[in-house]
Amino acid sequence: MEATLSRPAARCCCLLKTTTTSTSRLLPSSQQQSRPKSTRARHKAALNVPPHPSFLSNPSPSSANGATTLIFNPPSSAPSVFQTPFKFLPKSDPRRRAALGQKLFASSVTTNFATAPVDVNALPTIFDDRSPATTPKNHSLTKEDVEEMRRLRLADPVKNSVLNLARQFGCSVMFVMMCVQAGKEHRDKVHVEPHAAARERWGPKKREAKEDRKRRMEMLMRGEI
Amino acid sequence: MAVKALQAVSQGRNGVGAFILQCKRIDLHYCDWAGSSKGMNGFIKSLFPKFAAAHPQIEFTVSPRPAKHPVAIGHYINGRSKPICVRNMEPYEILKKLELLRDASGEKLKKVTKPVRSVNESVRGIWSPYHGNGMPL
Amino acid sequence: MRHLPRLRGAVSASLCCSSPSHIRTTAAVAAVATTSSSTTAQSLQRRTLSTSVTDVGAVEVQTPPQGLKPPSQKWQVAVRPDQITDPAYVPAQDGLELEEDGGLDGWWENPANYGVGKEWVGFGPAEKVTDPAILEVATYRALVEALLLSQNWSDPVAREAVLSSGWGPMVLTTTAAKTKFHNRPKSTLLCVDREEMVAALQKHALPATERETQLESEEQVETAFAAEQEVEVNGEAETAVTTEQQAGVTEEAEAALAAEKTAEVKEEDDLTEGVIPAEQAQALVKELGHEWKQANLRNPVLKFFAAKRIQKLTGHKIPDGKLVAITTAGSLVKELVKPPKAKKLAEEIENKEIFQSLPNVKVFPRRVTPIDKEKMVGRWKVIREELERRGLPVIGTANIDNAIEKKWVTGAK
Amino acid sequence: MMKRLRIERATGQLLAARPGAASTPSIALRAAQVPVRHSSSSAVEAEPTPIYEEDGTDHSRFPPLEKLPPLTSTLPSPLPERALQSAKLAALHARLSLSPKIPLQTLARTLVDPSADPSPQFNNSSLAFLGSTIINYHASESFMVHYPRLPMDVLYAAMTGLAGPAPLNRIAKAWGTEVAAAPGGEVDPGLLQFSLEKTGESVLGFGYTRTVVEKINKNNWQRSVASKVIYDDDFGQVITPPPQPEEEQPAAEEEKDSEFSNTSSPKFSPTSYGSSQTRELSEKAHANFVRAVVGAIYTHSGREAAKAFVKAHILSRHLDLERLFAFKHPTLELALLCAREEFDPPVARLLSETGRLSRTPVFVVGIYSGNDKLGEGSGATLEHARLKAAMHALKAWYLYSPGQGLRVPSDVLDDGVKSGKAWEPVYVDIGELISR
Amino acid sequence: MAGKWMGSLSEAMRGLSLAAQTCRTVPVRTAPLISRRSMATESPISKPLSNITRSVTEEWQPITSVPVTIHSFPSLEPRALESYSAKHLYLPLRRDILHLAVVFEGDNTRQGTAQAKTRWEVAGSHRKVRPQKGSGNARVGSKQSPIRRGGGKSHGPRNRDFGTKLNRKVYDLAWRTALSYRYRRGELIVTEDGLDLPLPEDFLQQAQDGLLTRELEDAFIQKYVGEMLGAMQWGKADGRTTFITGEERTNLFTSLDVAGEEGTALELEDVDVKDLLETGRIVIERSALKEMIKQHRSDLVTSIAMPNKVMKEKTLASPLYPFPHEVSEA
Repeated sequence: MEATLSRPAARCCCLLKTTTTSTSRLLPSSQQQSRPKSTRARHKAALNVPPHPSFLSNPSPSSANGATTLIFNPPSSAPSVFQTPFKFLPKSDPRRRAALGQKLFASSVTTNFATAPVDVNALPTIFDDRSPATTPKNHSLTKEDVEEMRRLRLADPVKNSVLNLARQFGCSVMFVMMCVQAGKEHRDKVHVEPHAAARERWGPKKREAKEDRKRRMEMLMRGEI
Repeated sequence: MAVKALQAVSQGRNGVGAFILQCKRIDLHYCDWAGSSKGMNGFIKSLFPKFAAAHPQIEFTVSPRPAKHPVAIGHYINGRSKPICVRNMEPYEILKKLELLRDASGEKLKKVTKPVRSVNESVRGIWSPYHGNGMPL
Repeated sequence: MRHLPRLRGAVSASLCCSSPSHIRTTAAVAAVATTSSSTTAQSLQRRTLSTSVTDVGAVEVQTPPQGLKPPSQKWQVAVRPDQITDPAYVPAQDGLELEEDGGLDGWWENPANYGVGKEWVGFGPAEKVTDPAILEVATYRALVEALLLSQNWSDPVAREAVLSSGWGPMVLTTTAAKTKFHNRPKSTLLCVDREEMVAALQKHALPATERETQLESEEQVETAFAAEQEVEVNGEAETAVTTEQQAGVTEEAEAALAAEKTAEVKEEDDLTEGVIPAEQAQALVKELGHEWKQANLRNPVLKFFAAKRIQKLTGHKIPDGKLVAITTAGSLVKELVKPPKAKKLAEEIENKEIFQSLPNVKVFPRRVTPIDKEKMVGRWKVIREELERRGLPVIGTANIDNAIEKKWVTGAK
Repeated sequence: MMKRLRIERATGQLLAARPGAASTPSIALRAAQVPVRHSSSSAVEAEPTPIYEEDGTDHSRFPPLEKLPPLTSTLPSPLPERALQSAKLAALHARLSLSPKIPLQTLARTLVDPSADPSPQFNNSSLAFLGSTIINYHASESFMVHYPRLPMDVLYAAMTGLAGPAPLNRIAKAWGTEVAAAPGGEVDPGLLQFSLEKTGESVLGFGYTRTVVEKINKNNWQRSVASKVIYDDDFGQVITPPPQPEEEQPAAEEEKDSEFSNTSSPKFSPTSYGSSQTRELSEKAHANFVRAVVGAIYTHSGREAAKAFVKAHILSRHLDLERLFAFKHPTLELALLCAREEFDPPVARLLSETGRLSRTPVFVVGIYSGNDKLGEGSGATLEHARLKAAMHALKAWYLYSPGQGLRVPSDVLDDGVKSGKAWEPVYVDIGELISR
Repeated sequence: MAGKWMGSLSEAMRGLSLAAQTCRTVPVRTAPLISRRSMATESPISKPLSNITRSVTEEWQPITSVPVTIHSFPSLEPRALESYSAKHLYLPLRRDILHLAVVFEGDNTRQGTAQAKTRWEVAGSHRKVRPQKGSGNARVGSKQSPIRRGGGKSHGPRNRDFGTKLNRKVYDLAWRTALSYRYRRGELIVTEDGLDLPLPEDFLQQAQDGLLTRELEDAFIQKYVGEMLGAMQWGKADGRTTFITGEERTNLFTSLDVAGEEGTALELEDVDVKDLLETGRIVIERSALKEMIKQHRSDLVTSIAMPNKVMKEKTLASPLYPFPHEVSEA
């Protein structure tokens, strides 16, 4: 991902550049240490930033006849909660109807606006099986399929794990879990005992790390981090 | 399941809805005999009535304190108090001191460096390097 | 006039100063002794003090004084201890056991020992009149009489008599109230219709003048007076004489003197009957109205008369500096009715009602003590109840020493 | 949630809240009380205390600062007519910029807690009840108009955070209310009076007591949202019935007084200050004071003044609604939400990242449904970022606001009656996600 | 005259109209903490008619002479009335001039006899105390050096005259200003000549017979003077009293020596401006007042003798009452 530099920083850097040059010209032999030429050159090169294209872009034809154009320069910050996404706006909401909305939300991206509409499908997804979005489902499982699922699961819960069954039958994990519950002994054998044994083996650091992780997750759920 | 609610208490912002003057009481002490109270006694008779009428939201108590220098003590809503000894002062100097007491917030004196202190989040949010459409360099 | 002699030399003075202790010791011895009195004992003190030695008899013969009754001059010499027959006699071991007798301590507590000028009565009633209605009536009457006197009232003796006469019977006041001012253009001060007032004055104030003649003729008038008045009268007589001598007039002076003597006679029974009652005064004030207060007062002599009358009637002395500023009857009344200047700031605030309309100001008349603060927040009853429950004094330390906590801890009694 | 003002539940005492009505019964009742108290306290005076007056001080040296009728200190709360002398009270009146229509006696009455003076003729219970209904009404209507999608629990939390006892306590403190150490007749009427020994009963909030209250309190059962709405009070708290002996409390107190006269049991037990219980009591008393002030404003100067006062002092405070949310399965909830709203199922996509192999990586994950981004979050792991993005999307949904400064039903209350048109909501939500 | 009459009539009408409305605003606060005297008849009084803005009809007459009442001493009966010039007894208050005079008097009453010995006056030989070098101690000259114990004082006090100067006219103005100040405040009581304190006759008799010890006498005099002045409200409680007489009066002076806390008695030549300003009131006899003013009017009368015009000594105080014609006719 390319390193980006947002506009306010650039502006202040421009100020910095001018001031430094001027001062160095005014008092060459002052107490402030003068930088070696290489660094200075690099800084000049780095700080030589043109203003934001939204300011350079010549006015749109709509504003050719003296009408004001809107320069939309979204904040370079994480979106606020109180900024309702376009899709969440109810039909009656004026923001949805406004022409501004039409123009701005053309890319149908509420926050982190891009100059050009981004191709959402180009963005990499985070692989998650449990998310019903990833795998295509057939919602036409018959009674037999469910019976088969139950049989397989009870026959060999290790091989026919929930995930495998979901993949095999093309349904969601939750559906599998709704259909069939493996026996208690299997649950203990697979989940409880190994975890208990593992916990026995944990040293203080690891236990602390695990607890921290747990605590971090709770804090995350409370929105504190 | 769904959403759980956390508890929070609203913060007061004095002056947003209503403004409460932070100085809630001013005590004036004088001495009938001592010469250092001369100005204070004159002030209580001459200037003080107008001042008190102009500030009905402040409670004023006037009480003698024999064989002591005259004092004006301001009590504030945050529980602190600010005493000022006004011995040998002219009535107008004492008026200045009372205005000082009235305008004080009762906090300890501290240097205010930031022009604005607010609980509201800034309109543009906190800058983050991962947002905004940056410019390629 | 007789003067206070201060002829004593240093020696006698020092002896005098040492005398009380001397009295005390001798008296103590006397007290220890049985009550066998030796009347003709000479005191060491008298020998030291008196320039001319007089015997005790002379002292006792002397009339009991009005000014001062000196301590008893009798001294008795104590019996020698070996001659004491009283079996109940126990010799004292040290001076503290000796009883004290005589001496000057506790002497001034007995009012019979001296009659001091506490009954000083100046020109006018003993205590000032403070009732506003009476003051107003008195002012009005004083103005009427002053007018009558100032406008060619011929006889100076009679004038003096009127000036220094008291309230007199009620008729005078009522007639004075009835005599109304009526405006006359040419006078700075309004003039009164004078007939019945003159008649009343001649009826009630002037008999003094023809009584004064035979009073002056015989001298036992002095005896008719109380002694201290006599003193004042003498004083005034002399001073008056001196003044008139400067003025070069004598018999006028006798007249004035006699007149004021009689006036004092009148004043006495007037004071016994006292000033007029307040409710009558208020009734009179109602009928007087307020227009007379517009009357101009510019004539200094008139103001002098009025001031003298007012001082005689009410006891209020109006100083000259104030009289200069007073130009109307209203300001005169105001000057009289004005309350005395407050000594404390709180009282002044209370009188002037400075903060009456400010509900957010609280003025305390005295120091606000910690107990008061506790009472205001209601904690005092708790503190008091707790103290009483522990048997501790509510206020003050009931002479409980500092180690009381230690006693609690150790349980020592 | 929005309950109408049931003023008739308080009218009887509300009439007494007006000064003219308040003074006359007060005098009568005081006259009735004094002899009883007199007999009770006469035994105390019988003790030989020669120089002390009945307040135990030496009046020859320090005459009393205020002329009080005899045995005033035995009354539970100061006499109403003393309110005119109190500078504190006048200053408080001006500080809150109350209208002159509100007399000082009423303001003094709002400062008397039921725990200090049990008689409802003199304490602020009725005013506080009225005020609480007004405050909760305005708070809830503003929430429901401005945030129509708030879940019920969050709405309850927001109500508690804006109009509950804790914020009202802070408001009372911010008004400069001073507290009397022990309530009594001789106390300055400008002080808030409540006792830490007795707990006076006060009617606050509507609702019904559940039959299984003690079970719920013992092993804290889950209460369904619907049952909260139906049974519990305005803040979703279970209403606990007042204990039985509280009913004849005044009589019991009389008993205690009379028996105190002959036995020497302490009238005021030294209470341990700063304990959680006393803190809760004082918080309750302060909150009731604020509610009573609002009730007094409503009584004397009408609905609009009360509404403006609530707006100015209570609704204007800052409450961060975003912090009230806590989720359990945000992704699942978001999926269900999208399913309900017939959006495309949400997909988490990686927007940007840095330092994946470093010790402190940052992932920025956005959640998309179709082409629309619903929310985004950044975290140190993909999982955290995804959860945060989901929570962000959910909060964005719940905290949807049609706009600020909208017309609330109470705006229409007065001009609606004259113009005859009712209040129409800008947006009505179909309700929160109910699932399992 | 007619105009004046119209003026007075209009004044009367105005007074009536003012007296008509006499309503007070009822005070908000009740139950005053301090009981105050009822002034029932005070409200109807219209405000004094001598107001600052004079009407055009009445002409401006400045106060040129002020009356002085002559009292008889023990009973303060007004006996006579005299009129003094306003330049003598009605001057405006000038604090600065009074301060100048008081400082001037204070300076001139310092005796300034303090003197300390310098190192040259301290007795003793001026031999060097110890050799310059050798001993480990500091070098020392003579033992009278100011840094040594027993040595002289380097900048000690010397006999000198602290007296300062003040222009005579200023000082005289200060005198009359002090008198005027007292007069305005009503604290100047003028009595007939021969001001003295009348003591009880028999007490004097006993004292002369020597029946009384000194302490008896003093205690009695203290009681007598204290109670008498207390009854006149002249005593200690009302800030003492200064009696000023032409020459010493035995009873008065001795009594006030004894009862010093009640007041002081001064002869005319002992009086200073500071004495006039100190106590609660000044009681001065008529001739003493005249003499005092006569001595201190150098800024009013010229001391230059004009040959052609005869200098007539105009009388200080013109008697108003008893009426001069009555006095003269006898």
